[in-house]
Amino acid sequence: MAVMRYSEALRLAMTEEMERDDSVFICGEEVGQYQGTYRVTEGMLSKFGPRRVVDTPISEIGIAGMATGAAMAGLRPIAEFMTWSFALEAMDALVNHAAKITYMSGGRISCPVVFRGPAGVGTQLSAQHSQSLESWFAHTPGFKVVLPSTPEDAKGLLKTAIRDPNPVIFMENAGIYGQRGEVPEDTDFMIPFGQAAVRTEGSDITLISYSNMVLKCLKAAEALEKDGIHCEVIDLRTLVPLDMDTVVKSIQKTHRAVVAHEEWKNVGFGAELASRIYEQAFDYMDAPIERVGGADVPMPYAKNLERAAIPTDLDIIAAVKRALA
Amino acid sequence: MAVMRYSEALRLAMTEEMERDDSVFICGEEVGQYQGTYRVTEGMLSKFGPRRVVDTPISEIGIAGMATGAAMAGLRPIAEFMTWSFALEAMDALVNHAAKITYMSGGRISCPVVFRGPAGVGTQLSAQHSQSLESWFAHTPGFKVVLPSTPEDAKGLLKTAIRDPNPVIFMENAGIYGQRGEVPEDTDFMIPFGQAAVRTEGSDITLISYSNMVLKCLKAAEALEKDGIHCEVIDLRTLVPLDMDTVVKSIQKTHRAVVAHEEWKNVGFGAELASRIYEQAFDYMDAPIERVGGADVPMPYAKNLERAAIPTDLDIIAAVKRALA
Amino acid sequence: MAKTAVKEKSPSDIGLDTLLGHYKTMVLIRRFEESTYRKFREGKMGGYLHRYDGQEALVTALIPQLELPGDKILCTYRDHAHALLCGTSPRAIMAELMGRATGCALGKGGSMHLIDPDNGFLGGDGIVGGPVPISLGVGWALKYKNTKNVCVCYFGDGAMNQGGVHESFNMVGLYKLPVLYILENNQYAMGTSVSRSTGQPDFVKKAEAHGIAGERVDGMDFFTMWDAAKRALARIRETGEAYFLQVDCYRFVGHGVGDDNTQGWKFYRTEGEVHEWMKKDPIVKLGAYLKDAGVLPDELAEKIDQEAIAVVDDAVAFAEASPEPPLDSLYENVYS
Amino acid sequence: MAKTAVKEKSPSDIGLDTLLGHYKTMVLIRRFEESTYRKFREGKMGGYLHRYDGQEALVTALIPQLELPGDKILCTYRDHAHALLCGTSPRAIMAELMGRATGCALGKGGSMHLIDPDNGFLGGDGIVGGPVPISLGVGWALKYKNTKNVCVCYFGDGAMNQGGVHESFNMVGLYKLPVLYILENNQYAMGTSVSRSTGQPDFVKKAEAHGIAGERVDGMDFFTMWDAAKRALARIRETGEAYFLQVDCYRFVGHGVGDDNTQGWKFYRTEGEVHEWMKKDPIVKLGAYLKDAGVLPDELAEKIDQEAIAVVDDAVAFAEASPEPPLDSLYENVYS
Ligand SMILES: Cc1ncc(C[n+]2csc(CCOP(=O)(O)OP(=O)(O)O)c2C)c(N)n1
Ligand SMILES: Cc1ncc(C[n+]2csc(CCOP(=O)(O)OP(=O)(O)O)c2C)c(N)n1
Ligand SMILES: [Mg+2]
Ligand SMILES: [Mg+2]
Repeated sequence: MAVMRYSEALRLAMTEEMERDDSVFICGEEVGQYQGTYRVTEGMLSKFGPRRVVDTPISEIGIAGMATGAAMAGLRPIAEFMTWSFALEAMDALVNHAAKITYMSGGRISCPVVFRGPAGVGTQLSAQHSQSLESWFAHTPGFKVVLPSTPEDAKGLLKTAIRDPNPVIFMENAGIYGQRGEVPEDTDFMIPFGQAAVRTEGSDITLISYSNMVLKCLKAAEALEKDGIHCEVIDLRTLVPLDMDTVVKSIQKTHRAVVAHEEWKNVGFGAELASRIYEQAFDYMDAPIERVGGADVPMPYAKNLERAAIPTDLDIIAAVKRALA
Repeated sequence: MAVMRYSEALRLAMTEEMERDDSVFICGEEVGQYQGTYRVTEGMLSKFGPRRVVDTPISEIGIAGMATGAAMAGLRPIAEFMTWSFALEAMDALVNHAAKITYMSGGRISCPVVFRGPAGVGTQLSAQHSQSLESWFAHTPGFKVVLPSTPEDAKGLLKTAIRDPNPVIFMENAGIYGQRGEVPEDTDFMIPFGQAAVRTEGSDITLISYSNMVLKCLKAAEALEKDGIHCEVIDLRTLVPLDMDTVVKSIQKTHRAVVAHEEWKNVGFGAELASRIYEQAFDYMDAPIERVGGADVPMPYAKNLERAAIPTDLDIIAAVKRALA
Repeated sequence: MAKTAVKEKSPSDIGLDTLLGHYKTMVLIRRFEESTYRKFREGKMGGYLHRYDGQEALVTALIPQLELPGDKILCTYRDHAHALLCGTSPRAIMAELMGRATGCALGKGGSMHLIDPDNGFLGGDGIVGGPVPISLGVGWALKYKNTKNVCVCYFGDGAMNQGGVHESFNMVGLYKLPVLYILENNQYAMGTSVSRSTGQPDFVKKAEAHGIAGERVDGMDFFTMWDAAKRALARIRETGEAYFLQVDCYRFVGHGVGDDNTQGWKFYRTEGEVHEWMKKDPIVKLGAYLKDAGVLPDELAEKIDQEAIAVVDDAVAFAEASPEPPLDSLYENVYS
Repeated sequence: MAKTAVKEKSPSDIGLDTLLGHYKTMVLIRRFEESTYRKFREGKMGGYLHRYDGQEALVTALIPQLELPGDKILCTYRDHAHALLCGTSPRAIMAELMGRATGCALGKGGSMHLIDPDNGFLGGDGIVGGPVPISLGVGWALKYKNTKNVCVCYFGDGAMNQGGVHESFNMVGLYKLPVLYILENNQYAMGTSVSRSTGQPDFVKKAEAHGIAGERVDGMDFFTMWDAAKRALARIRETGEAYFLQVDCYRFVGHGVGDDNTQGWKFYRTEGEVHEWMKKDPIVKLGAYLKDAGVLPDELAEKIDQEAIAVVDDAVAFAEASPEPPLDSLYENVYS
């Protein structure tokens, strides 16, 4: 185990996989000479050279197409979006090509590609840079959708993503790139998709979340513990595949739930989660599931408005109290 | 009242609004000389000329930008996507521009634009042409999202859309373009957004749906009526704004619900609807809400597989029976 | 005299025998397409159906020059001929068009998504411009793996107006990738003529603007197309850099079965225009050349035609006798 | 001698007085940008901050020639100078940068989304290439309404690699719309130089490929820029057709406050290169000319500078004293 930042864990995962397998390469805007917009790929160009660390023009369709086509031709590309908001430019390449080629070909083509990059809000980047599109991707069959919340998961899940034979949507959170944690150094350390992690056990209510929001749930749980409220915090880690077993087992114990994410609440992933919980554990529910999500507005620039638009641990606490009322 | 097809009702709405207001024009692929891919704009070029009925190259970003920019500069464009699947090309223009400019400008710019075109499945168009993206758009604040199910609604809602000062996502369904119905000839006939229609009253269960799926719900309701099961069928008509009052009132009476749509079930609009029903009427629910939706696979080509992927009235009937079991 | 003509017009490396083979292929394509139309109208197929009638030389004078499966092919939804040329069996193609389990994509893709990776054919694509970003990645992979292979990417004149095409051209130009672009300039994108869809109709300039050299070629003439393809491929294999061919041609039928049926094509082109182009039918032209050269007497021409029809009929019979995909395959192949 | 110089180098229609005014504007822009950087580092602003230092002539030698608000302006996130030139008050701009209720977008837009429709300024845009599709629509509307107005659309060299830009160029070329494109070719897109981002670096060819004529201009020289803009605008008003200016220039600072702070710009350019370009500082150059011409003695230069600083200080004071937007405005303006 070594202690490192979330962003360093990502770099370690990519570095290990690139050392292991020559067919892995990374492409994207400013991933090379500039050392990565968020320094995730720092040093990788000088280590691997321009064949394997490829700076691209500002051409998201091109990037997505390059990665998808290369995957169809047998490589294992990692394409970085500078932020996920810019993936809006490439939706056709992603959704109508990467996600479907395997199905359309009757399984004759595999498309082992990882699309990764930061999502996340909180530094006043305003409306156009604050999209977190995981619900769109989770809605689209053909993708796996992964959102790690810790350095350890960042490494373990990214390695699984790179070795997965399918297109993987890998969303990091810029707000936690600097977060430190223990990370296994084993080069075969991988975390399987579809296994949620129970971050804290508790008996009164289940908080279900992913990415950055898990940390806010843990903070809320800590505060609530002092009031004698025992929260079970579940980190989904992957939205597709989704580990409902862990969720349902917890609900059968707690009978109450809060689902939480930073992205817009309306038609967000929380809605799916709540619906599935009711479908699979209706008789256990003692209170309506509370959803916590981002305000349904384009992200405002002003600090105070932005703060009001992003859900916090306090919003989770309030939701828990409503659910227990 | 006149009896006409759904597609004719759309044409009538556009024609009336273009006659009323010179700032309304239509642009899109094959809307003019070719008379519209689905003949929705048939005859309009010769009536209004190339200034107001504009054939475009196959450039969805250009089309979306043209309409958005023209709206920002004071016109009232109607942009047609040949099918909504091709809107994938234009997501940035739609989501990061049209939907946000009003908010980002602090309300100083209005963007009165209608994006319309067919969605819908069932004629073996296979994976890339079978997207129905309403859940994506409903997720994105700044859009209104409209899906008419009858010729009358097609006219009344499209006229409201054209006069609305905001970007409106107007999704037609190719499967019902030929459907006939009574349509008011009054040139000021409009249907306000945010008012669901109760298509059939019933006391046992509420079926909630929109677009083509409403017709399947009505068919299911008719069949179930023979078994003595009285369904209330609600047509949402607009997903944003959403008329939860009508839904909740019905649920308070029936205590059971099926939500249904053709698009992929996973993270579809049905999840949002179910979640909101629980949030607003938890204590009334006697059984889990049943969701009916498209199979979570890219649309297959083969007729039998396609049929299996698209939800039918029989699926609704089965869902009703489960909910009543 | 015939011999002289061969010397004059035919590249020296195509023997008359081989040429006869290419002629057969073109006849097969034509008969295949005609039959798909009939089968569509009989209700044996669904979705869209886009025929290649008139454009046969674009594939027949190029794909045989490739080294498949090392070289790769991408194309549009107008893809039956490409599949045939790559070596996909007519049976597997016809079965795919009828949505059968024996189709080259197990019935899941249909007409727009024929595919056969074992033969280097990475598929048709239902999205206008769609294959071009993919070609960038395929070209990248070919270079990355240090092969001498080429990716050939076909797309339509309408696709030149797709942004993704320009992004990809630029990156292919920047990275110097071994891609041969074939612009199937059949003059129309559905109902929109080239002059109604572009601010500047010289497509070669559009490629050059991104650093991809190119030229304009008459795609109605087999030899011209063959020579251009040959030079282009040699150049790409030598330099490793992309090349662009604007191939002028014409589709004799409607955009798809839709405007074939309804004669909707009359909205955007005249019968006179169609007939003018039909005079340049590449099959008739090559046939006349072979006849002149003394190797295609009428009886042989007739025989070749009958053989083509027999191949197509066999494919149809095979497809019709094939089972639909099993219902439980609905959820298969979403993931690898 | 000075007079001769004026005749030689200055377009006859700019009197020295007016020229002095433009010089003042450029000084104001520079001082404004410097101050935003300080305020950002003080934590008074968030998000990104993109400065225009070095590129002042691109707005100052063009926007005063427009007929605002009938003419329209669109630009990138590097938009403070554009707003100033359109006549947005420095107070409203600074307040927007600080996210205050008195900002030109009520604090909702921030640095990348300055906007002022009353003055014809339709806004900055955070998306690379984003303004170009919008310019197509604005140009369409200007023509549709039968005005003689022009839409001026600024965008960066990096944006030339966005597909939407090409789709829009083609449509603007096809429909012949009154748009003036200003390619702010400051040599870099973040850390990527032009030569590392394009397969073909002559941007004029990229515009011409879509039927938009254009030329290359030295944007470090006020007069060259003025003349080019003047000719271009006259041409557009006369023909109704778009025109393209590739304006070569340089940003003296980092891409954004991020690489300013960290000296991240050293990853992609040398200090030597920056200093070479700084020698061409358009403000210094115009200042020298005016000094030569006898109208800008040192004391006046100093006074102009002090006045600029005073305007900026006033804007800062105003912004700092302004309230944050009310919390309940969070849900306002989602819809009109
Ligand atoms: C992005 C996108 N927009 C629109 C369509 C609908 N469409 C299918 S084919 C076609 C015309 C394409 O013309 P061209 O590229 O010239 O190819 P051709 O059909 O002539 O071979 C259109 C508009 C589509 N499939 N994809
Ligand atoms: C579509 C998109 N991709 C990436 C970015 C991130 N980004 C912001 S500015 C920039 C560089 C743009 O360079 P250029 O167009 O030359 O303009 P400049 O900043 O030099 O004025 C990048 C990559 C973005 N905002 N939008
Ligand atoms: Mg064509
Ligand atoms: Mg630049």
